[in-house]
Amino acid sequence: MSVNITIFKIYPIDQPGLASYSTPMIDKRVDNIAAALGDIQSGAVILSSGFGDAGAPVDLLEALINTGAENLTIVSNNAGEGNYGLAALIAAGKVSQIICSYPISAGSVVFQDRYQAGEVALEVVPQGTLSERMRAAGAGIGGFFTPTSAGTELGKSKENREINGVEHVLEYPLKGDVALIRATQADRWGNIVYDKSARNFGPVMAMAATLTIVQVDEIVELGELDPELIITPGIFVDRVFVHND
Amino acid sequence: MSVNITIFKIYPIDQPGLASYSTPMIDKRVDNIAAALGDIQSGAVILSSGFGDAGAPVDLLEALINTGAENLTIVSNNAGEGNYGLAALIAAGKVSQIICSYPISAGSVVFQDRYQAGEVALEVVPQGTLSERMRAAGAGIGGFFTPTSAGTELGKSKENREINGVEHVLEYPLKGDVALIRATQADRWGNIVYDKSARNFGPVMAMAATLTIVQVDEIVELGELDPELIITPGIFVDRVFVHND
Amino acid sequence: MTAVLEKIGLTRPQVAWRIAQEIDDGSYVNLGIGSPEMVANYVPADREIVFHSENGILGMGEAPAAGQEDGNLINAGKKPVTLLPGGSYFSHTDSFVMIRGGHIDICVLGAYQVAENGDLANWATLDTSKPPGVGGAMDLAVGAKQIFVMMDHCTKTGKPKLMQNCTYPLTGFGVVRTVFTDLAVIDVTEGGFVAREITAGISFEELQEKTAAPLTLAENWQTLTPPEL
Amino acid sequence: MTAVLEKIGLTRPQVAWRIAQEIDDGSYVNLGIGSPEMVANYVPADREIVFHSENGILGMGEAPAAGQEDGNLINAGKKPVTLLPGGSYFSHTDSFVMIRGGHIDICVLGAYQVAENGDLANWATLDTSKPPGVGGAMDLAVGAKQIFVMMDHCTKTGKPKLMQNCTYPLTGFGVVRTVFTDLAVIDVTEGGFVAREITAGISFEELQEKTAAPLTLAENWQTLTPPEL
Repeated sequence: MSVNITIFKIYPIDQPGLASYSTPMIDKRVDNIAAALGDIQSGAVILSSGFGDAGAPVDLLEALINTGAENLTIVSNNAGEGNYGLAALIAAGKVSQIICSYPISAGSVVFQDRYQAGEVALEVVPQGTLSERMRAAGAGIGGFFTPTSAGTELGKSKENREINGVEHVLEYPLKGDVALIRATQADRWGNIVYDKSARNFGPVMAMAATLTIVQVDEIVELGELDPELIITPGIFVDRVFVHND
Repeated sequence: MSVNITIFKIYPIDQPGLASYSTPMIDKRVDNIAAALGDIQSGAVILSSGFGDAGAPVDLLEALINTGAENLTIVSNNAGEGNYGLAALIAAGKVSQIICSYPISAGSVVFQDRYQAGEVALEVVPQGTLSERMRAAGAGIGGFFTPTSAGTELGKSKENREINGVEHVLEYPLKGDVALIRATQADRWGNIVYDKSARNFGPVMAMAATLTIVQVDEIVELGELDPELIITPGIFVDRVFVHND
Repeated sequence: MTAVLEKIGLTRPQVAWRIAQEIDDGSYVNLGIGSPEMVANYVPADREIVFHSENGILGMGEAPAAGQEDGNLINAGKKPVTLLPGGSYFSHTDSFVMIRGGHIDICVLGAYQVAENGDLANWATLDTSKPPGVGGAMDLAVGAKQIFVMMDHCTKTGKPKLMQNCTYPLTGFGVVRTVFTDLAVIDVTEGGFVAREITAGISFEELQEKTAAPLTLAENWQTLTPPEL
Repeated sequence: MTAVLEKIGLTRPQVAWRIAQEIDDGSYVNLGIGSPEMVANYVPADREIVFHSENGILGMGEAPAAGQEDGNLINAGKKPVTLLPGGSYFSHTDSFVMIRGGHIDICVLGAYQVAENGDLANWATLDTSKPPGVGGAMDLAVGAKQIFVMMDHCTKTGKPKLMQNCTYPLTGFGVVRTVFTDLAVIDVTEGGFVAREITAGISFEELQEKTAAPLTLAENWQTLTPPEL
């Protein structure tokens, strides 16, 4: 009976203890690459979109060179070509490990040199398993059984199980600290639209990373993107910015 | 040296032993519901799209009543409402089991009566697990671990495993013999476009069934559907037909 | 002395209002079927909250005007809704990727019972005469970053719903963060239930009597006094 | 007597032509990087074949005219392509749902070796000086309904590539259905390799000499005689 119950007042909605007002209305646009990449830490696992050059975040990868982040693990389908994008980041000595399906494209000379010099470690993952492991990370799946690689060199260190007479291996989620993605259009909510086969790894990497950063050609007004055609809803995206090549 | 190697001739491309010509050019259009449903067998597992009425293949389900197929297992989010669609199929005594997440919507009276009479068996599956199990069937995943239902009544008969300190259950694929889907547009290749939240279970059911049948409002010419907006590519679809309510 | 007054406690809209104040600007929020849907009506005008509907909508808006209903645009409760600019549609599977993958900031659910360790019971009673139905409750319970429960403090027959241990089948283990009832705002902490706000007209002792687990009163507790709704 | 003639055997385009004749109308087909890509050039005009590209295309068309290349529209070999009417784009993940989920009717792959039980070795040699790379080979090997192999009958140094057991690391077990070489069309059966067609100018015995596992000649075998290509 000693409890004071005489405080009668209408709460102002910004009273301490209620929701804070430090966050602005939803606006995921950032001005430039430096603002987009500024807080990426050394040792980060970075999911890098693209299949060959289509959808590859070339500018973002090159800008990473100057951020101070080192000892990076890159998850990507390929290991870079020529001396731009991922190859430039590797050449700058910022990459200590690559997780990919196919690092031996013609032109992946920078990676192959560093690999043979023992400077960059490599984990080769079957291409569908690479995608599916990232989806598992994004979808809250703790692990999944797939027949891909069962019984092969790539499956030999994995847990095996026969299901309906078929040998499977158990694969675990592959989560990123950061996803770097190249797309076509965005809005301030972070909704993303891709172009043709450049879509490839963008959607799955966006959902599999803690921090998702998307470079687009154009940012449009909220409501301009067709809601049926938004491939990556803004819930998976943290930062968008415009940078044309 | 005895082998006759003197037969020199150019193969006509329709020679026996080469590809047969019985199949027409790709044309998945069928004329009517009877042609679409004619070969569904008794005992079939039928994936039925829709969340509530949105996307529910009401006409297909009702047409099933007259096909002779009985003892059906229906996989659907709900168990039918009123006395139309799935409820009508249940009322006609064609359904022996329902696998769903939520059979107790207001209006699911037909199902509830048959359930309590012991005429229809019920497997309740958490909604996300329902979707994910069908995706596993469509994606060639042998099984997956999810924390959903771990430790609960619905998880108690399942294999358990702790992964990263979180209890998971092992879920297996849920494959359909047939998927019955309601959508908006199709073309002769079986490409499918949906409308708003009626998309729901259509895409996953299309990929998880051996035979996928889609009822649409309209069939358009090949090339008219925006290739960025085709949600279910024709590879997952066997038959399309137009039937407006 | 417990003077039982009429109309002590908040109306459902008032509880919904209170929950809405607790949701940060920019949050992705899933509202359970039924009373939690009311929360969307009370979002402060200067916040942008993105509502997720498990059937495949992000950026769900309010109910359409009469005559503007679209049967293909409904919420998880199967009621007609609208889509805000910036909203999007996706498959049911992708919708549950959002839920199960930890992308939803807050989920507001109803409950039969909540235990002092955060256990949630909201999918089945002990009545086996009706078929069970779980919907998305177990997915939301383990997947959403924060679970808010919106419920009456007691059952219609006056029995407590905040428990030491749930007696109904569980939906999730240790998942509830805060319970918003008609009488109080109660946080689930490592030390059990902590009353952070109590409605006018009821004492802490009276609140404890209606709660089947020990309650702690927060040091900086407040009286819960929403606008008339 | 083995009279070694010049130009015995098919050209690569001729092998591609032969494979194209084997693909039923309406099939969904994935073509491996390299020589298998040529198969698309020889589809008979009265068949509709839907080509799948693992990076996220269904209904892939031929190479664009010079100057019409689009860097966002490339095939798995990273070469510019076009999209046919009825074609569609999708994510890489969905593309591998098609592959791993058993939705691709035929996949045509190159190979280092094929064993008489259908084992496939096409992703790694025994040379460890270069990094390994698997791409989508293991997914295709287990996922496609039928695996066709397109390869030279022997290595450049004349060593057999059709084996009793593969000596190179395996991609998949018992998955190859038919091998199309410059010398023959050979089915993998429960009884081992069966030569169904043999190119002009080479005897069955000569073919057997170039094959490191027992060959059976099909009862209704034919001479493999493609058009000039």
